[in-house]
Amino acid sequence: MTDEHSTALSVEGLTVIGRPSDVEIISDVSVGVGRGRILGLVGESGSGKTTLGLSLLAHCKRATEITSGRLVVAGHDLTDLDERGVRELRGRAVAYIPQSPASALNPALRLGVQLAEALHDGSLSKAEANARVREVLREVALPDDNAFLRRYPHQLSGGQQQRVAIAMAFVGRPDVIVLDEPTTGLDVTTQKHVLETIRAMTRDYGTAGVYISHDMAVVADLADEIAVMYRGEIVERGDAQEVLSAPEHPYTRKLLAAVPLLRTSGHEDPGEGPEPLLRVSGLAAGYGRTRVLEDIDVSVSPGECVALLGESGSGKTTLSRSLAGLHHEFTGEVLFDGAQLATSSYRRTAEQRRRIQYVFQNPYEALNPRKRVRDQILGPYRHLVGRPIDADGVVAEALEKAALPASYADRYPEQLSGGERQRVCIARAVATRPDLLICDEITSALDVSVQSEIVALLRGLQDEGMALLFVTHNIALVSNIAERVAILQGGRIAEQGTVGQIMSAPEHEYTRALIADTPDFEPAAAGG
Amino acid sequence: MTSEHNDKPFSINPFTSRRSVLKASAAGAAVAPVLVACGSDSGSGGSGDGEPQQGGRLRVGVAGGGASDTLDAHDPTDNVDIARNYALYASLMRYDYDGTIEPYLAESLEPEGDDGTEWTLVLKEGLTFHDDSPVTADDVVFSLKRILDPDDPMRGAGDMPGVDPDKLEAVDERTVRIHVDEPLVTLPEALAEYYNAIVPEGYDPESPVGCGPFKYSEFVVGEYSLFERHEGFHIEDQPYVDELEIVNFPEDDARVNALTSDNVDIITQVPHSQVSVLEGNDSLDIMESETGMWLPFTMRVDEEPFDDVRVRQAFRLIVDRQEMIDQALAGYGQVGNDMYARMDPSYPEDFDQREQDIEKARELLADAGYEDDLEVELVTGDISAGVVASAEVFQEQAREAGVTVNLRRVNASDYWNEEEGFPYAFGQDFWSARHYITQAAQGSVVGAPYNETMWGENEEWLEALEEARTTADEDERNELLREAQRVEYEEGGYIVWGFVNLLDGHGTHVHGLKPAVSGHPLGSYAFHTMWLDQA
Amino acid sequence: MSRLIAVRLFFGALTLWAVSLVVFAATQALPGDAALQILGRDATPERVEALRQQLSLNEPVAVQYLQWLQGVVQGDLGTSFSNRQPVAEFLAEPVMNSLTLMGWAALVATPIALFVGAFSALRRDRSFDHTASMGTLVIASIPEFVVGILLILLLGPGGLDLFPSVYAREGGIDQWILPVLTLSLAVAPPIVRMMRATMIEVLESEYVQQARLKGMGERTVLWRHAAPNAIGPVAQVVALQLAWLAGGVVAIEFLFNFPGVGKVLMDAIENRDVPLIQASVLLIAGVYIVVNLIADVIGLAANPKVRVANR
Amino acid sequence: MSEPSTETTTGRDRGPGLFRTAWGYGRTKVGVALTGLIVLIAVLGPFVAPYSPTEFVAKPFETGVDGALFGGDERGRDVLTRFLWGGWTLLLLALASAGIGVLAGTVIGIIAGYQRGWLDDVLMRTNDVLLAFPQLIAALLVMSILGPQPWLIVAVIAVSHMPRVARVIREATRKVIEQDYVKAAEAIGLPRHRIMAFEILPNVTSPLLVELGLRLTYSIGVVAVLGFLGMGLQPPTADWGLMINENRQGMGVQPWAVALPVTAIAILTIGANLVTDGLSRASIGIDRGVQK
Repeated sequence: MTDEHSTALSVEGLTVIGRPSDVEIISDVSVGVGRGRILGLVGESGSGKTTLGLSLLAHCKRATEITSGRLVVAGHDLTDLDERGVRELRGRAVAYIPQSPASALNPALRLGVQLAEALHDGSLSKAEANARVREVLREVALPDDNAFLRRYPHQLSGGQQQRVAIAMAFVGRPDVIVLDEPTTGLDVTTQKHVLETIRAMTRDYGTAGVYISHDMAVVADLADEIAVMYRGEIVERGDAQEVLSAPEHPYTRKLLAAVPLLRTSGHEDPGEGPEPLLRVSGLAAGYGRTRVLEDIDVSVSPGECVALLGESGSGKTTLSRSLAGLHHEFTGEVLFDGAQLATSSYRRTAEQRRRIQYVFQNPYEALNPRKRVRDQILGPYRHLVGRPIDADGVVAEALEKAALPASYADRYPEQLSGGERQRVCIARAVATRPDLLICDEITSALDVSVQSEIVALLRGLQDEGMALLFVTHNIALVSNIAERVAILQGGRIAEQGTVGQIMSAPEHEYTRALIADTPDFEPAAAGG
Repeated sequence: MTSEHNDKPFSINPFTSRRSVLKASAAGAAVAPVLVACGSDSGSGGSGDGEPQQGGRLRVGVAGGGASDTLDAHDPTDNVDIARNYALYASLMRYDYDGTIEPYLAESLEPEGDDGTEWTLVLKEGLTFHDDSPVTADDVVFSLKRILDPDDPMRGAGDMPGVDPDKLEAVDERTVRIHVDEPLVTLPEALAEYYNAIVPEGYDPESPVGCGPFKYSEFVVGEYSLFERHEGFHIEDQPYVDELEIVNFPEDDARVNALTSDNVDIITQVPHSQVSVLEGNDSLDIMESETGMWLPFTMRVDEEPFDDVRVRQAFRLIVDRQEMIDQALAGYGQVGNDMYARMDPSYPEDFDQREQDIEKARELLADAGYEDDLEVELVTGDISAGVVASAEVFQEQAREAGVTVNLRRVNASDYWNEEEGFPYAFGQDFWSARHYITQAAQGSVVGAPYNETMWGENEEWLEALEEARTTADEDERNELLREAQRVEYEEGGYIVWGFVNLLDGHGTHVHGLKPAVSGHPLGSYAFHTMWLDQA
Repeated sequence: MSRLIAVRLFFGALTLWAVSLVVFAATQALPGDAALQILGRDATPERVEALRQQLSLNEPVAVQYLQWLQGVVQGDLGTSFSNRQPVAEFLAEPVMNSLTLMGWAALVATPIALFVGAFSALRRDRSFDHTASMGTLVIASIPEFVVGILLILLLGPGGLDLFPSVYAREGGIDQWILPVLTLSLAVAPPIVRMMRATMIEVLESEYVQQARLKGMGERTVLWRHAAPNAIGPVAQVVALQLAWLAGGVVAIEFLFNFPGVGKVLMDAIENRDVPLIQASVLLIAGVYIVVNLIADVIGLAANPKVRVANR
Repeated sequence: MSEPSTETTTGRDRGPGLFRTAWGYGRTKVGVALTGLIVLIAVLGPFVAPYSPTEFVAKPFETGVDGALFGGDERGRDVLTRFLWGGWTLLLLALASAGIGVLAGTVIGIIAGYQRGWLDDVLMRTNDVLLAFPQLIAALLVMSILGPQPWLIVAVIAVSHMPRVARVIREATRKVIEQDYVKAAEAIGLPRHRIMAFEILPNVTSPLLVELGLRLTYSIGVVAVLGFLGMGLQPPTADWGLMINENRQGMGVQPWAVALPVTAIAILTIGANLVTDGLSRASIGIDRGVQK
């Protein structure tokens, strides 16, 4: 192909505003990518990274508009072209891989049609086009037979759908390809394969890639250059290694510091704990005839943090909900402080319910939007502990434990940010002074910078003697917070032990793959 | 749909001469010019008159009709059935426009002796059915037997109590002798009813042959029927038109529309609300017929509070009769004086016209023990146009007298249902014009089919009536009837606030229409007299 | 898929049966003796008794129901009280009239509504869209008989006198205009709104965005990518509106004196003609259920996602 | 230990409520004005009417009468007076039937949506059967059997609303109970009825209000059409629906007696629907706001 480092994409002073408010969504952004290279565009939600990604194809969502800037793709300035000219270039000069292929593939059209039309090259015969489609399918490791081409999107798995999306982008051999968080929702192993495919394709095709992500670790793994976006602007930009090792902008530093690093060594051995607070043995659970969990043995000692690690579908949420009395279809021994727990929370004693509290994954859904923070906290307290003598005191104390000022008591959930909401959820849980806190993926809906704050908060609670059952899919997080870890795979415990053991010397093949596939980077200056 | 079973036209005593009727109606203070006009022989239809012209098709839109349409000569129920009946068939006697009875197919109908138990009927000469066969005494006997069949009695059977079908005797080709078990002075009335028409021996309603002015051509149930001129009709030159089409119009709007858009030449029963529409159209006319049809309130003399005669009297005084006519009939009616049988020679024109007198009514009610706290239920129903309206007007008028009237509206088809409570303590009804004796037999005497006031128990009244029934002398009988009427006028259970005028609409090119008092539209559907301007 | 449809059909049949039970029970509760009603003022005890026998009114209610149901299944809807004609025969013409009326309304309303809806979606937030949205909102608000009366006041004999306001047997084709217009106005707004909403949803969807990002022309985007996904929900609404017509036609027929099932029903209620009430209510409910069922099946068939999501 | 969040901790104002948001739309204001106008007429009408509603002031269908601005109706009663009297019955019946129907539907919807299982099945199947009846036909059937009475009108319309409301509220409930705050309440063993009353109900108020508006609009239509078909309120009550039925005959001669109530009903339903539309737009906006 052409000169390896010639610039395929060059953006100068690009500004996009929203209508009718005229607020700048991205302001004065300049980036450039050479052929065969990948630019990692990192930013948290609301930073404008997706808007930027779409504007690279000269596409604006409704009520947004490019107001200034130059946008040169493979020698064409898209801002100069009319609609038809832009259309000609799309797919062939610049292509797009969406965040969620499930919704980006047309449910009513067969794969063959959707792939072939992406070529839209009049010079190709039907047979040639067909051959090209098959070729690119092989390249992304998908079947290229007719039966596959006749399928509809909903007949594919998530990973396959993403590969189809990648194939669709590459089929026209574009000069530039924009990838918008293409691995969200995929498990680490699939994610790894997809990333490898992307890497290989950009290299083979000499395509310039723009990889948009919130995940610093993934970007560190993949990108040649990194641009950090914050509130619509690029605050830092440079060679990947340089940015990672010597971040200049405070935001970049904060971002890097917040990324949990996979610690594979340096864990203390917690030793034999006291008599376990919660002991689960031989638990099996399911929905109707479907078995989800089998043979689960886990225990949590007072003041201990036990992590339950598993990917989506592993049954970890079913397990945590069974323990909380929210999922009733389970059998097996579940002893809490020596007493068997009933399957339903309603048949447990008030004391049991008080001592086991649950924090939910999504803070946007876990708070009743019609109640003030104060009532969110007092509700369970009144029900489980009784009418408080000093209600304000109870609320203030709970908020303090969650590191929120007492003045938040009068707010409604919609007046809180995501992190604050999660803190209120924690405050609600700890208000009743529980002994065991079950945390179900409580950080996954939050931006990384907020994640780390929540994790710190939990550590503090643990230090005060609270036991934690920390359910997550994030192995890096586990390596940082837990004392012991149980790894769930397909409804069974693949392996369990102390964090030190598992991280440094995993025995089970699955655990090993998990550790190996998790993207990671060496932050020379991170944590500073 | 209103039920039509008691909608029998005005009937007249056989012993009454036509003159006395004329005299009676001319003396009527309330009789309006139209009625006078109907007494004369001038036709009211069309702009000019002149010589009747032959030919053309007369298209008539008749109110009513529906899925129950029939052509059976002896079982018509609905308005349109009646119209078709008048076209297809003919009876032995006939009501004239003014309500007198005239021989029609019969040449004569005479009682033997004084008591009216034996009658001799002679047919006109040269009568023919639509199939050109002659009308004979045997056909008359067949017709009457079909009507009186004890296994399947037709409507008309009720009019001829005591006529023994087995004792009907065809004396010769044109003469029939009729034997009645008990005196039946009302036989000519009965034989003048359209539903007691003469049909040929072996009559089958599927091929409706009669001897009326028109013969059957087409018939679609619920829609229309078409007839052709009967060449052998017994009145010379009549009918004038070649074809007659009768179209069902259950809906008022549609009927008027059909007339204004020249889809039909004539419509019956123009709704009051549409009168101005027709009046504004130069090529259309309205024929208004004063009738003897009455829409009484009925008070049961054996039930509280109406068992107290003072309450009945008070209620009669509550009514503002002119307002009743104005509001309930839009002015198309004549004031009544609590007496029915308006065309009967015995009709008491000299009784004082009762007027609204709220003060007197309050007094009477107070005397009866109801001071400002009388609450009654008036059962009403859409049984005939103006009935519900009059109930509403009465409700309003009663308020002035401190009487609270609650209306209970009953479905028209259930109105005479005993399960609904009929006969009601306070209800309504509608009746066609009949003579006093016949009407009393229908609605007042003990055992009458619609004894809605239970008035018949009144001995003084009953005595006079019974005597009149068997009195052959006309003047003497009328005197007796006036005695009975005086009692009913003072104490009876009816409030007869008025009589209804019928409105028919027609194009100005239609002639030969004359109003009749019968209560049937179009001069009792006298299609044979109508003619069209021939271009 | 076919199993799902079978389940729906089964429930449809079950519902119809339940409706038949309700209708029968309801008409049984009508006050008054049927025989007395038929004979009216002509009733004599003998005639009443004879008729009671004839109508099997002396049988237990359950037996009457079974006899009736058996008849209904065999297409024998009994004999009308008021005209003593077989109900099925009597209803044939009104049913055809009603269906024709509904058919015309659907034929007029659907294409126009689809066009207006789609055009609104393409012109989203522009003046056409605002006008159409306000217009449909206003028309959808007004009860259909009020729309009809307003049309009569405006276009009927009292107003501009363009069209007749009552149906008559010998009237011309122009007497269909007002009823059809009224029904069309009643049917169209929901279709317009659904078409607009669906088109917008589809046009805003990521797969349409993706198609645009692939460089597809607007026409391809619209017809290949957007339209097939909009058909399902819109077809469903169209079918639901047609089902609504089955009931909505009553007031309109009454208003315009149109000789259809609705008019028959009103007359039958007036006459307390039980077999006719039963038959026409069952018929209207039947059409309603069947068309709803069709809407359901269309929904299932058109959308693979619905197919998966619906248990 | 943990430092204060770096997120925007500045106390954001609570977003405007449903009503305030709805009020922001021009159509809501127009709707309130239209509805208000008709409600005013209906409520104050009887007090300012020149005559009694059953008094005779003209000949039937007479126009151009002194002292009767819009002439007389089919009986000769004052059209204006009857118009002024005829609204409150319609409003009252519509309000009562919509209120009761929505209330019952909400209870059923929440119970069915929350309890699931056989109860849900039974309720929803019953719903389906009820839904299989076109609303108007059901009302006509019942009216023809039991005779038209005000309470019956309310009951029939309420019952016919019930399944429709229940269906919507059940869907809304389903969405709410997937939210974790309901699970949170279950986890601490809050009694079911309290969960339904305090956790679910407040969070389905938006669809509830929209439903109420819709059902109210529809109730007005049904009450009016029943009157129009002669199966609603009975004469001599002054009622808009009935007025249309009574005076339709004279429409060509005396259009006011029909035009007035028809216009009032049209304005009322348009107004109510505009308000409902404003509410529903607002509720969609608000729900979106809650989720992010």
